[in-house]
Amino acid sequence: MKLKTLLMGAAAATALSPAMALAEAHEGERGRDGQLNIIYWQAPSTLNPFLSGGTKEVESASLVIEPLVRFDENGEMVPWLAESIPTVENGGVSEDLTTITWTLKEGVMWSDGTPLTAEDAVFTWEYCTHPEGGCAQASYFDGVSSVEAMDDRTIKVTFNAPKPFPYTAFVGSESPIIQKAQFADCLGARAPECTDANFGPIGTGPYKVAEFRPNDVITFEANEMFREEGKPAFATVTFKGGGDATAAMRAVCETGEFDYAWNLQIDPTVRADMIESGGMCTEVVAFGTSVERLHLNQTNPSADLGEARSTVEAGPHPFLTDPIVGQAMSMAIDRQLLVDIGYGSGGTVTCNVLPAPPAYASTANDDCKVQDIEGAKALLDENGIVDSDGDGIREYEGTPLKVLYQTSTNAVRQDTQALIKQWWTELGIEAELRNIDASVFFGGDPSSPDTFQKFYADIEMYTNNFAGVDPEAYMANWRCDEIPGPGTQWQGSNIQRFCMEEYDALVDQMAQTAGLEARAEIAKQMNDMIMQSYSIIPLIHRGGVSAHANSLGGVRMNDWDSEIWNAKDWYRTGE
Amino acid sequence: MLNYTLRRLLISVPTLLIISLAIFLLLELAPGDPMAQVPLTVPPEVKQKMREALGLGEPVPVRYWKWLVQFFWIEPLNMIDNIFGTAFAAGEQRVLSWQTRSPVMDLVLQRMPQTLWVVGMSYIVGVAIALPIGIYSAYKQYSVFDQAGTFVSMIGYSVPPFFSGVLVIVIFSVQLGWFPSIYDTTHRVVDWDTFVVQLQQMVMPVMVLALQTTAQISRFMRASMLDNLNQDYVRTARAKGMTEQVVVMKHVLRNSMIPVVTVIALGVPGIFGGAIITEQVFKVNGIGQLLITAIQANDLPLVQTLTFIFAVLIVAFNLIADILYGILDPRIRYD
Amino acid sequence: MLDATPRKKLVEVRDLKMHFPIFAGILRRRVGEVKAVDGVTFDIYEGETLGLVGESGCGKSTCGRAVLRLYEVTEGSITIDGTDIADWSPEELRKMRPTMQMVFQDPQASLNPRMTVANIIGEPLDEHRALSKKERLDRIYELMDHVGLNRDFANRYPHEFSGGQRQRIGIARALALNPKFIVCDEPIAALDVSIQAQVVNLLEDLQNEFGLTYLFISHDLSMVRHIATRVAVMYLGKIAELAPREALYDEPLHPYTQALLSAVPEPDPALEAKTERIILKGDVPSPSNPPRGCNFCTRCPQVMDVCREVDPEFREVRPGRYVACHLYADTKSAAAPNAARSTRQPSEPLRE
Amino acid sequence: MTDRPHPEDVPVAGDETAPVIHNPVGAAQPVGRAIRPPRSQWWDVWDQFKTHKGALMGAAFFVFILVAVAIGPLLWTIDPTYIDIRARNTGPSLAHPFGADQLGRDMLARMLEGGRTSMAVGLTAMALALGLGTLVGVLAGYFRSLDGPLMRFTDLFLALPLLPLLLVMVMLFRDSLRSAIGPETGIFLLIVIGIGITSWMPTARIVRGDVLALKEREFVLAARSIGTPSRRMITRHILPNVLSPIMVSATLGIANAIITESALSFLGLGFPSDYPTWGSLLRDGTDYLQQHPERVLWPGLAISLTVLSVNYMGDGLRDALDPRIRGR
Amino acid sequence: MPDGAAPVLDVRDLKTVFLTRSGEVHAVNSVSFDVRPGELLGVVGESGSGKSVTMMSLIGLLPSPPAEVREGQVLFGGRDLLSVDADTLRHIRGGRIGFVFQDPMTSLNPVFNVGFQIMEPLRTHMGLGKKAARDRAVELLELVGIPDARRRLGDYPHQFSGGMRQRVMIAIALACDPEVLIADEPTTALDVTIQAQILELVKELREKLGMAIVWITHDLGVIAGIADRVMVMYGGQVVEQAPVRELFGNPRHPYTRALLKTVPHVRGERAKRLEVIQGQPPILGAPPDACPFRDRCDHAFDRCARENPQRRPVGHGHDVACFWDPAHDG
Repeated sequence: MKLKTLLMGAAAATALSPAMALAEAHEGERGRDGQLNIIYWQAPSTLNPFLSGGTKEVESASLVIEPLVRFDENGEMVPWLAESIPTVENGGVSEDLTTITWTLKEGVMWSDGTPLTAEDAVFTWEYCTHPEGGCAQASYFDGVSSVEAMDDRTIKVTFNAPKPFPYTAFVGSESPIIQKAQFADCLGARAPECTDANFGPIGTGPYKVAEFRPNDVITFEANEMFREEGKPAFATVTFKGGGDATAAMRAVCETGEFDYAWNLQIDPTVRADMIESGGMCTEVVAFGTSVERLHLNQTNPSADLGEARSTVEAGPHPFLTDPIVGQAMSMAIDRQLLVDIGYGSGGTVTCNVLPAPPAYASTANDDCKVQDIEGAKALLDENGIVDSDGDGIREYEGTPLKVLYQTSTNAVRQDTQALIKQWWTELGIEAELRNIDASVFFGGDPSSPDTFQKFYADIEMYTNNFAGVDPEAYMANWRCDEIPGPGTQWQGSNIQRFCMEEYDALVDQMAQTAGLEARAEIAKQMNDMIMQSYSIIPLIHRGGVSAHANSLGGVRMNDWDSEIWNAKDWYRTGE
Repeated sequence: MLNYTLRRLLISVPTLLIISLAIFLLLELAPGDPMAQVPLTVPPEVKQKMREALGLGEPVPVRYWKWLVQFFWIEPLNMIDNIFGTAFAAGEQRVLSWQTRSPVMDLVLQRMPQTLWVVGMSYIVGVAIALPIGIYSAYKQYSVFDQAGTFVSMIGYSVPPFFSGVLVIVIFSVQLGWFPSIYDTTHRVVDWDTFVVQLQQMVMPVMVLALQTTAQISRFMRASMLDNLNQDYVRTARAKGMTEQVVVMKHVLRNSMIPVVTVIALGVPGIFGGAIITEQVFKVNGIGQLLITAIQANDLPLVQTLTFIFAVLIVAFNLIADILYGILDPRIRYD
Repeated sequence: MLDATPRKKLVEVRDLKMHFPIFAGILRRRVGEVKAVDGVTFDIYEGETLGLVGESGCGKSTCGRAVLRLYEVTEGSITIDGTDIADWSPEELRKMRPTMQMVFQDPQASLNPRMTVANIIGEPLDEHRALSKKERLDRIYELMDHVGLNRDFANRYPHEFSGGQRQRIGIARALALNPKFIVCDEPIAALDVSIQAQVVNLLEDLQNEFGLTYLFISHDLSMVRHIATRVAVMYLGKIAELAPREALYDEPLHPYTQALLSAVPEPDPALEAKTERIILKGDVPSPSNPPRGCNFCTRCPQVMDVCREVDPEFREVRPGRYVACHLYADTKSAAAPNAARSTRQPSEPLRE
Repeated sequence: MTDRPHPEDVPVAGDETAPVIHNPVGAAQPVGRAIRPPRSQWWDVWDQFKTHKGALMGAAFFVFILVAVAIGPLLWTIDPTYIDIRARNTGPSLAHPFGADQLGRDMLARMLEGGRTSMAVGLTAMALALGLGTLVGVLAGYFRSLDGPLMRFTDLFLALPLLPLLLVMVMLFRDSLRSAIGPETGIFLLIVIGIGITSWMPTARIVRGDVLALKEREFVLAARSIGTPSRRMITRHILPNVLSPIMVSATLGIANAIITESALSFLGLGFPSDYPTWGSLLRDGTDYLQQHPERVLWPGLAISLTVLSVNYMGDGLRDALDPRIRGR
Repeated sequence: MPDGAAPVLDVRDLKTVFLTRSGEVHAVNSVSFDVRPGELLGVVGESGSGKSVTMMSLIGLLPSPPAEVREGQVLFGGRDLLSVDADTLRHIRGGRIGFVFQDPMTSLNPVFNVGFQIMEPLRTHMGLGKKAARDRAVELLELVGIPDARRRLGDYPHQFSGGMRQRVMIAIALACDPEVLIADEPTTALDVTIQAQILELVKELREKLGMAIVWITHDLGVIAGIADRVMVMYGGQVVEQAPVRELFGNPRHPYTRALLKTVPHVRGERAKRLEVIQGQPPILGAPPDACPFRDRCDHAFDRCARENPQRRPVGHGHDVACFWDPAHDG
């Protein structure tokens, strides 16, 4: 729909100042609306997003420190600390796509009263790319060979290769600019020791930190130095963490103690009920690129293979490499029901691993949106995958279709597992369910057999997404050389061990292509290629669900950036 | 008595060392990874570096020794520095939480007020309710009051707090709107109104927790009273013509309190660790909640330090209980 | 007075000591000991009853148990039936157990409340005799008959019985293995007056029937007078006086024995009115910290300076009469020339 | 003999059936009367237990629950994992007497299944804790040389913060055990062992105390004077006599284990959500407290009533086993 | 002692029952006796004979339930103690009737010092101030022969030996100058030498203070030494009552006679074989309608099983509850 505006429209966005976007915004004195209460049921452990990449840390920090550009609720770029968005057209991006030059807005002050300069951006780059620093957001500086301060307000980022999509460094809430003066002594290994700075970064944002209690509560107060007149509307913000999603929602929707609750991943019926019975809150949803999907192991995970299991050396999976099996499994799933039960308004059915931004979303696979168990049965029957020994389980060339289906421990995932298991049972495929604690599953410990990378199972389910709006790096995940294995300490993002030369070629092609439309075309092609291999079965396009009190105005739910990205514009309505 | 105390103190040193080693080794086996919370988009090399930055590269004995030095030497020095403004511990590496990268002791101190307010108060309330119930139940054994008391205390013991907690929230916060459902840890009591607010937000967690304390202590008090009510000295006191009040509230109570006081003392460490669930339910982000988040985040230094602090508290209160016993009971001679 | 044919000594106890250590201080060092039994020497002849009397805490029960090697003795020798068992290991002692048995003070406490009478009486048989079920039961019935228990009660539990009956069960158990020597540790102290006589008579009957030898421990001087052949008086871990019954009761030598006997009230107002009481002052000192010299010196009405310095030797001052008291030093022992001063053997017991 | 007017002493002997009154010793006995079969003391305990109404009701309920979870699934044959999606979130009905959960799984079937797990956890964890506690207690109490080390060991365990430790243990070993022994037995073993080895200490202390007291009892001395070796001394004289505190501990142990398991489930560290236990059913249900109160009602009632019944049983047992109270 | 003086304590037809699970136990059955000022009444009986229960019933010291005083009158100072209100009874107890119990170890409260325990009745009943009470306590301790009395007021019971503790108990009982002192087996738990000390003390105190004493014991020897008059109890009732010399010299009841024969002596003639009373004392499930001793009695005849003999005077202040007359068959 907004194919054109997606990136090209960046220029247009410059004209659209945030203040104008909220033309109806309540004007007035800074701090006039008193107190704002936000509840995140997972509490932030630090306010330095470079030290912990968790959503809760990044979003809480987004009230204080800011990037050059943010994405708005449509995934469009909005200049934030930058005056405008550099493009090839306006000369901000060099023709050879290797440099991008940013200009800071004029008169931006840190909350301590010192001016924001290009040096701060340069320092931020040094800070996050320091080899001993363990910066959680280092990927935003991938390919950046240098960041220079041309003058006080001009920042030049140079890439070591042409970068068709150069809006990574200093873009989005995960890559904000920190103050050099504050963090100068915190480079590298010393980064974690600067507790005061990490817990109370000085920022340019609408609020400054009054008190930070790790894993508990943060108190913010309005930043007197904030560049926009009359903002923020609230004098103080309490950012409470802890508890559970239901309780958080209850506090906003039923008792009215809080104004904003984040990530309400609870039973949709309960959610609907609370909204209705309390009548105090509004649910807000935003979709990004998160897709809950099944990965079908393309290698043989049999425990008999010992060390070699689930590696390329183990050879192909006995039956999951046949797209027919995958297709039948996919057809048997009622995605809409999964949405209804686990996600409600926070999810939609999808048949793509790359569901958004809309420009990149393929429509070639939409058949999967409707469950068709009979069709799936027929498909298997046609291909001779039948139950030959009468035990209710089909055999594939003599191998019974029994799968070990694992995921992380999470109530919704277990419900999904149970449902899918039942459908597959109907189909004649037996599934053994297994769930692993998230910290282990996603922990990446090379010695643990239960990480999602090791994939000692036939099928695993989790959500993945990509930050920002450009899918290049995301789609590159499924290159052959990204297959995890002992050689790479099980690092690698091609979890289902999909390998296709044509696909790798498309990845390379995309890295060379600058035209956004062409890029979108390639991305869709890659998406379809994976979909048709049925090595990934996408289930649900997941969105963020939050709720805000009806008395809170100005909320624009956003999944491309921090969801409280525009907290500066929030205000108390008359209600 | 002094000898005895010294001896117990001496014994507790190896006990604590063994406990700390046990906890350390146990955590060493942890399959989890502190990087679990880091998003999938972070490349593995970076994760590896982050891991090393946490000190995970060094061998186990070295880390254990480091932790011991940090806990037993540097942290106390820091405490002194904080109080007297000295700088003994300046520049020394303190025990750092992996998750927040801040000194673990700071976190603990930050969580202490909530825990003490809510959980400590619930203990006091619980004990204060339990003692009269226990005394009266024993005095009127098998009466209606006794039976009812038994029933209520059994209920208190039987209903898990995560059930009763949510129930009271739904009733008192959602339906009636009397009390807040989320505890505000930043609330400061400065005047009467803020005190009332503090009371309001404490009522529910305190009552839910106190119910359990009451259940246990009142049963104990009752049993202890019953034991003593049958003693010969009670008959003597009656034979002396003492009023029932003096007999029960002075002669019997004083004797019955001896075991009860020690049980109460032994229950104190539980305040810090045992309220994990209640803290979770009411969002009283205290020590218990700190521990559970640390466990979930694989924050081993924090988990280790917290469990060890619990162990120290338990050992300390065991000692206190023993000493109290000696003080309360003139018959006890420790030597 | 002396019998021509020396009777066989069944038990010889020499210089028996039972000290229980006291630990104290920060490091739980041994700081002293409770000298429960502190150098006790006596013999028991076959078929006789040696009464061992004394007040509570004087060590008489400990002494009785030590003789049966229920404790590890600190020092001294215990010869029973010709063998010294003082240093034997539990396994070796096990073989010896059938010879020596014990009857306990509290008939309630000495019976396992969870066992039936038959099993209690049968336990020694289970341990030491390989009997068939029938033989075992027959033996149990036989024993029950001996002690006057109704066979019907074989399957009942101890709590269903009265004190006197329980003591009979205990006696039956002690008899099960046909022992030669039985230590009776205050067997009547916990019984009612009217029952005491039943039990004492039973013990006497059994002695006559089976030729048993008793060490009869009691604080009841009148009952000891009734049952014992010879009597030893203990005070604070030591034997103060040992003498044939008649001699001891007629003419007690040791000041403690004198005081003790005079303190016993008589159920006869006329006699009572005539009795001259020796009232001892104060209490018995603690056995962990006995006084220097004679251990009775703190309460003795006839105390001399030497008593506070020197521990009197336990020696034969008249034929068959042994006293540990400075009052009977040299002069008096010289008055009994036929007593060999070198020997510490008590002489023949007196039989009626 | 002493004359204590203590009321407790009087009635014990007042038992009509006791031979004390009707069969004075020494009197000639009629020969050939049938010998009465042993009337074990446990009958007396039962007699006393019966008079405690709460205990009796508790025992009845406990047996009911045991029977229900044991044979219930045979009668109520709906598969607890079967998803009847049309019935999702329905209240009690004929098809689903306890209602159905958010996936339409039958709550009654899940309650029965969950009860099996919870009761199994309770019983086995209790048995483990009791076994360990009794072993340590008896050894420490009986063998003087072991007393010091074993009691230090017990103190050490007592000084460990239990719930935190249990959480850490579950977190640490859950997945390795699951993969080693299988998802269900693995976690079951872990939780049972976890609860077992963190709750044996009170039993050990009580048992040790009782054994020490028993050792001073004359019947132990009597057995020694017979030459009974230690092994039989323990099995014949010590163990049967420490049974009462052990049984009281047992009831409390069951209650404790059920509560602990549910707490672990609540914190998400117990059985995974695809494996129902009362604790996890309750945890899952709390979200639906307002919409579908029956979701919490059933598991909440089941846990509370079971623990309550077990507690009352313990209370009754304590009274029944106390010889001072028995007969009152 | 003057025979004619009005009794200070007069008990009539006292009946006490214990309610137990297995039915009623009739512990005290129609017991009547009196004590005159300055008199020492010895009460002898075996365990379960009801002697302690009788004394406890008098002043409401039995826990109820299970005990229940069914019938009778206890006349003391012109009032019936069984019908006065609780407060009055309480003031009489400890104030005018002192009690000494058997086990000095458990009868003193272990957590209060003896000073406190002695001063307590002084302050309650006599309204003494702290100072006065303390002085009086010192006086009392000196009276019962505890050396260094003032210092020892601060000591706890466990710091005293058994004999000393019993002296403290006596001091407590004597604190308010009672008219009657009831001593329940006060020397049973003590060693003979200590018992002798206590007996000596009681004799002294009696002379000095002149109160009436009821002395419960099972030891006939102790009674012979100190009592003026003796009452023998069996099966919850009084079977014989007489002045001490009369009773020992001329026992009328078969039970008393057997009891005297069954105990050995430490002086005088040594019996070859002890006399035995066969059987066990009874425990009564119902009010006795026959002689409770009949099963063990050598002289029992038909009437004993049909009728419970009532006490009848036989001269010399002697009465006995028995149908059998020793004069008839020697």
